[in-house]
Amino acid sequence: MAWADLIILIMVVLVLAGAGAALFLENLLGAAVATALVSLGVSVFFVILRAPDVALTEAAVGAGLSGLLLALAAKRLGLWRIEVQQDSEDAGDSSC
Amino acid sequence: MNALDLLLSLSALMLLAAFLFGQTRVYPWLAGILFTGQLVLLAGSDLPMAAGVGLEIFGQQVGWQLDGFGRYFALITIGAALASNVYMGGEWGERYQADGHSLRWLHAALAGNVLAMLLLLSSKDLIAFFIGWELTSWAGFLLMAQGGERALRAALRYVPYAMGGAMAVLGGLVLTLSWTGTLDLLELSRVMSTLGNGQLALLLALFAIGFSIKMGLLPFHLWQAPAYAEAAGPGTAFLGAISARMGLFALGILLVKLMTLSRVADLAFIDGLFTARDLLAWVAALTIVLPTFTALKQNDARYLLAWHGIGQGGYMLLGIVMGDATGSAGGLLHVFNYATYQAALVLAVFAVMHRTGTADLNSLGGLVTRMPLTFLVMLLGIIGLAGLPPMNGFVSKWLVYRSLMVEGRPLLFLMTVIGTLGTILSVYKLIHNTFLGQLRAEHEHIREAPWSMTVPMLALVILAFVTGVAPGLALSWVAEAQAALGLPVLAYTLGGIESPRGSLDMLWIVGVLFAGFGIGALLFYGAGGRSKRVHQLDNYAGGHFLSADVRYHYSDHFYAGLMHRIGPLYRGSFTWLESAVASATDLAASLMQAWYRQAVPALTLLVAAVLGLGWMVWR
Amino acid sequence: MLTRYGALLFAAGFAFLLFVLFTSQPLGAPTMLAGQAVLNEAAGTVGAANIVTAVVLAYRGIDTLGELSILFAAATAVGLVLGRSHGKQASGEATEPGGFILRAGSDLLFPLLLVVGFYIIVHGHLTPGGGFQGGVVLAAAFVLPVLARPSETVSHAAMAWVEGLAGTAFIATGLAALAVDHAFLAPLLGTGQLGALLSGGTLPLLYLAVGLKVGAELASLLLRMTEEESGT
Amino acid sequence: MSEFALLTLLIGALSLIAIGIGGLVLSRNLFRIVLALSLAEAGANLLLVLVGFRRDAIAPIIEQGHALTATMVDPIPQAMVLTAIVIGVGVQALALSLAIRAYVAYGTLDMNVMRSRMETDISDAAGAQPATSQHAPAGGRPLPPISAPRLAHNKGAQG
Amino acid sequence: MNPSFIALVVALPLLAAFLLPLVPKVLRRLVGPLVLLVVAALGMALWQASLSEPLVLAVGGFRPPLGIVFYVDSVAALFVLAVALVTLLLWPWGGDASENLDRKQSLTLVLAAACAGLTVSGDLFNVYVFYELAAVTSYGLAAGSRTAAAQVATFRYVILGSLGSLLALIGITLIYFRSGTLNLAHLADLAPQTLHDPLGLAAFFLILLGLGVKAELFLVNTWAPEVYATAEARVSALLAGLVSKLALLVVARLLVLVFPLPEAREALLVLGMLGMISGEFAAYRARDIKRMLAWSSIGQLGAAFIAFAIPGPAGVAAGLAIALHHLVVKPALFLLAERWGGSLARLAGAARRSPLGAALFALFALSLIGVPPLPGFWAKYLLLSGLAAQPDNLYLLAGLVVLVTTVVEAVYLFRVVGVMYGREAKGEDAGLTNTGSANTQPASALAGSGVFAALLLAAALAAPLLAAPLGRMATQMSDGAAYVARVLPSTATLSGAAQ
Repeated sequence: MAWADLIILIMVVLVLAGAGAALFLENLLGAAVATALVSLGVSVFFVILRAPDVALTEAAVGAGLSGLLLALAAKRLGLWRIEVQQDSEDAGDSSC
Repeated sequence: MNALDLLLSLSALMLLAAFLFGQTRVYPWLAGILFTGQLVLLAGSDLPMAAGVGLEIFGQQVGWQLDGFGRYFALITIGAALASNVYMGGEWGERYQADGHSLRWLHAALAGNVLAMLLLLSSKDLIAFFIGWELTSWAGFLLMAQGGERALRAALRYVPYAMGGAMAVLGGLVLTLSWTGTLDLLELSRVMSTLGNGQLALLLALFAIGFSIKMGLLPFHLWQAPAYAEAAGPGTAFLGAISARMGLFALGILLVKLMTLSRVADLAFIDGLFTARDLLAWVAALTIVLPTFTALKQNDARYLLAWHGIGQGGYMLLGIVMGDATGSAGGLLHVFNYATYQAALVLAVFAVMHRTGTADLNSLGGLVTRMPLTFLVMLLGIIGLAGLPPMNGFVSKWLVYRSLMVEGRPLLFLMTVIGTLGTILSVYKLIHNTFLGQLRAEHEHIREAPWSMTVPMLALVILAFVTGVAPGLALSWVAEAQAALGLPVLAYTLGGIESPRGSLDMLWIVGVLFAGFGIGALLFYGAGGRSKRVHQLDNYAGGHFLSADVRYHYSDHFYAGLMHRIGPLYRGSFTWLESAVASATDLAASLMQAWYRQAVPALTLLVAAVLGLGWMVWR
Repeated sequence: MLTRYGALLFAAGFAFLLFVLFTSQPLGAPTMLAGQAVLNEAAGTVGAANIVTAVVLAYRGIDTLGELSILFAAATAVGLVLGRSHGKQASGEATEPGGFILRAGSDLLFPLLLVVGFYIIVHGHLTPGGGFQGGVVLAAAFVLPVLARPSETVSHAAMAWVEGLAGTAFIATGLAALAVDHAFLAPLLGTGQLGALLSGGTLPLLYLAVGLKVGAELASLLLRMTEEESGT
Repeated sequence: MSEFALLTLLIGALSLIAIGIGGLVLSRNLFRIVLALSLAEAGANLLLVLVGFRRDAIAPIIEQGHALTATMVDPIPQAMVLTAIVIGVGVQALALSLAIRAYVAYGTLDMNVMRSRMETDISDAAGAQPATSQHAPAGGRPLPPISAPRLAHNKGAQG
Repeated sequence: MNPSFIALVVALPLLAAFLLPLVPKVLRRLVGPLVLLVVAALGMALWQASLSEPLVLAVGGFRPPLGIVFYVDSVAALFVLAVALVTLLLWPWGGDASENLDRKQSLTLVLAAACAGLTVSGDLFNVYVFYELAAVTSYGLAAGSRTAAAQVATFRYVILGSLGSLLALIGITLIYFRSGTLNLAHLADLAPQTLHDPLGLAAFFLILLGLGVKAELFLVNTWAPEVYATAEARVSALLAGLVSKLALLVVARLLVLVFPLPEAREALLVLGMLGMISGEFAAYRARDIKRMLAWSSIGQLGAAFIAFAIPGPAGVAAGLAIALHHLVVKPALFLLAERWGGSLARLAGAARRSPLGAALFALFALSLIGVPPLPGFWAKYLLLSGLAAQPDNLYLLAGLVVLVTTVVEAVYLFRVVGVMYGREAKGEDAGLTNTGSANTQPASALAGSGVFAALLLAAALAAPLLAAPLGRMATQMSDGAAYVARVLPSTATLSGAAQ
């Protein structure tokens, strides 16, 4: 197995782990960050696949912009405060 | 422009006129003239009457042509409409409008019905036929739905039946097109009987279900009585007289002209023990018996007559299914005869309703002294309905009986006799509870019905009497219809039929009847008999002497003894069936709603994708 | 619970089925019927060194127009959803400004981002990057100051003008081709020297329009998100 | 690039799709649903680029000095992915804004609770209570924060 | 006619939408309708021109398999016309704050462009883009009523729709993976060798599910009742009337051109049947009129799917007839329901307060269930005769389903008619029924549905005249070989493109 293959394998595992984290992290803001990281990882794959344009776009749009959007939305949703977020998870209590 | 074009245009014109000024006093006169004109035109034209216009649509020719069979029904249709129109145009209509109903819509519905039926009767191909069929259904719905909340509800109950029937017919139509490649009736009459037994049986089932729903054959009869009974007065008369007969017309075309009865008799069940023709005959016979005995139970005069309407349809179909000259003539003649006295009876009941405000047989009685003409109409009408001489109902029923005997169907004959028995019992209930017995206090000041009511009623019973005495008048139309349909033609005379196996001459019979009355009267008066006039309120009943201030009329629990015997036989199975279907639909609907309210639609999408992909990959 | 495992099972099954389908023919050796033809011709007919750009703006230009419209529609829809029903601007936002680093950083970054953004856009036909990527950078350039100092607002009207005019410019370029009797969105102005900044005909213009449009739409999207709504 | 690496990437892309769709189906939190959707989209994009990949080829950019005839990967899927990414972010923004509004109105991010509240609102609009019908829809009225008993009541009504 | 003008039907509404906020306030309300009128005129002209021969526009002037192709046959032209007219009739004229009205008008214009694009596009991925465009605009419009319920419903719609698009994209990926091209004509040409296998069918199924979300295909249509019940009536009308038809049209094109396979037809047939059953039965128990109409539209679209599953021109003709009929009737019904939104009980006596509205409702109901001379009957006739002509028993079963569900449809529609013409509620309910003007129709909605009714009646009268063009359109659309020949005059040049 070549080194390149091993690196790709590890990256794939990492990206999938990130995707899992995005779904299972209690902290939704953290989940949003994980999603952005997954995008970043995917953009690395794009570079590997000889698609620099796509990689750039994925990094800028998928990781950067969409991460920003998610973060802003999370702020509006009151998810920056973890204790509130936990409340809303199980009782839907709002303190907005 | 030839005669059929003119006829249809007149009809359409009338519909337009009814919409525009149906509420005015002029309209009934205009409509009366136009209806009469149509009658004359129809009776005087040469057959077949072909329409000048025809369409081609989606590769199918759509055209109209009226032959003898259609003309026979068309005559009855327009006659019934004329009578209803006169009735509607008088005092009845004024009252109807004063009650807040729209006379304009009623007139429009009547005109629409006539137009739709003419289109149906003159259809030359199955598409034109289906157009006419649906228009008739919905025009009928319009007529049924008017006259208040109960009428509307009864009409809504008709919708699933009508639609079910229509869809069965449509299904049959497209299968016919697919199997024979044509929809032209003439063409089909050559081709259809050559289809295989399986295909023919399916077509027969689809068409026959569709047609028998309209006709109210068992087990599709439940809608008819309430829908017809609750409609506005003249509407009830018109609907009862002719509307349901469109089903008979269609069945006639299907069974005799297209499929031919002999082919229908080929379709056998259970190792040839029982053919489709037998099945139809038995359905017809059961339709005679069961609804007639349901009519016996009714306490509303309108419902009683409406249930009879269903039962009488059985005689007509039975006659046609017999297929011989006598039987089919009897069945067809019964259409006309029944229309005359049924319309008269319904109009009479509504005349009573007009004056008393009720058709409840338990709260009427003794009206003979107040409404003698109406009484006369009803008396003659029920004689006709019961099938007794000298009215015309006797002739048609006699023809059917005779055919059943000659063709060797004693069991069916027995059924018809039982049906007639039930008819006699129930019509006696009708006239007794309405007109006989003692007048109720609240009806003390009732007057005779206005002329706009009595004239059409009397005209109808006179017609019924005249064609009873001289059935040949009507039989000429019947013979023409038979010829057009391809049935053996009855050899008729003015007084009845002539045949080596037993003739019928109503002129003689009526003569003997009246001579009998005369001789009886002579004997009575010659022997010094004297009649004594008894006041209506002179109570003497079953040995009880009641004082004159107690009004006494036996109407509750009529036929209590009989009902005690046959009461348990009324099981309401059909009602049960109907509500079972409704519940099943409801259940299915709830299930489907639950499906649409599911929590995670994405899951469904995922499951669908996986299953679909799996299917595509590993099929 | 059953649903949970069932759903996981189905998701895995979906992936497995797709795996079966995608391994039915070798990866890494695409059929490329249209793709190879584009590779062969793009340099000659479009004149863009970046063939992806040639595809995005020339061969599949109408896709890009649709994509811009999607962004436009999304921004409009977000405005419709989040916007105030009476059209009045919220006054005196109570949010405190961001920290010093953010403020100082945004001041520094603004011109830098602006330059980088435009650079990416105008070199889109030569190197990786282009209108979308540059547009995102531009959007970031305009949004960061607002994040740093919530009291600052970017004029919605100005944004609307940029949006509208950039979109119009794209369509107008397409219509210009129509006017000179070419097909809609056909490249004009010749191909130029392959690899030069001023090459590829109208492509840089189109990308500029795309960049501005994307930047404006995304900025307005982001700004909508930052605007707190008072008294809902 | 080796066969193994390509297969790894394929499995990665498909797993990303599966994880995304699975998360989308199983999550009840609106925000998490949006995240899951963007994961699945990233997987689909990767898949599309993977399909256009050609072994031993260069990126589809003609660099000065290189021969024009060099083997390049397929540019069309890349163009498609560019489009798809931007579409994805537009949809994401829209979904987020809807989630924000729904959260403001109903005070929860739980899809099941929201759904039952929505059903109630629809039936209200359908005439159960005239006061909350067309003229004063639920979105316009200030809703009290949902307390636990109210929630239980809602659940009961739903079940 | 110069085929270049085809591009205008997409470009003009988009241009207008982009520029709308920049137009001076005085003229702003006129821009949209004017542009739509122009598009309608273009559609008319295109229809005239394309009846004899379809028009092809290679966008950007690149030869077909490389660039994107716009293909206008008479069906596409007719749908362009329909898009413009229906959008015009359902145009948001007012009733909102100025800013939001601008947005709604912009979105409506973009929706019109997207729909026009869907009809004319001859490229698989381009179809996807226009489909997404239509999706995003319809999300925006659906959320436009700004109630919380609408926002939740729309969110669910967005999620389902995006997941559907994702599946469609995967399907397109599969197709590209196998065939290396996106042009529909090219795909049609290559399909017998490359795509008529499990992989192709799987791709078709994924695309079917994806596009089916908008076309209210069974399994992915659960959004419809929620969204239609909460969105503004004219938006529901647009979605149910217009957008669903265009998604359907795209599916039909794919089916005819690329996947004329019995398996694909079967899938369509089965899903169509289930859609009809589920939709009509669910509507049977609906208690409010908007959701009833939503479910009924699901049922109707199921019928259209069944129709397109019939092979040959007969199926296309039936499908077009059903789709066009529904395109006229359903928006009109939603318009009528605009003020009748609410429980059916509240409609009691509506016929007295709004006689014209009630009469129109009855007319549309009659046409919907296919009462003869009305056009609905001819659509149903074409559908059923097409089904009956097929030897496969599954088609006969579908015919049976159509017949049975029509009965159900008649029952619930006429239940409503009965309520409207029935007595007004008395006693306690009286207060409920007489709240304000809840039962009177606004003039614009009435006028809109009046126009639709006029169209319907005109079609009823002119049915014999319409039959011939419909047949020609169906023949044109169902002729895949002609499509290929028209778009790719010489396939020889392509072999050079292949490696």
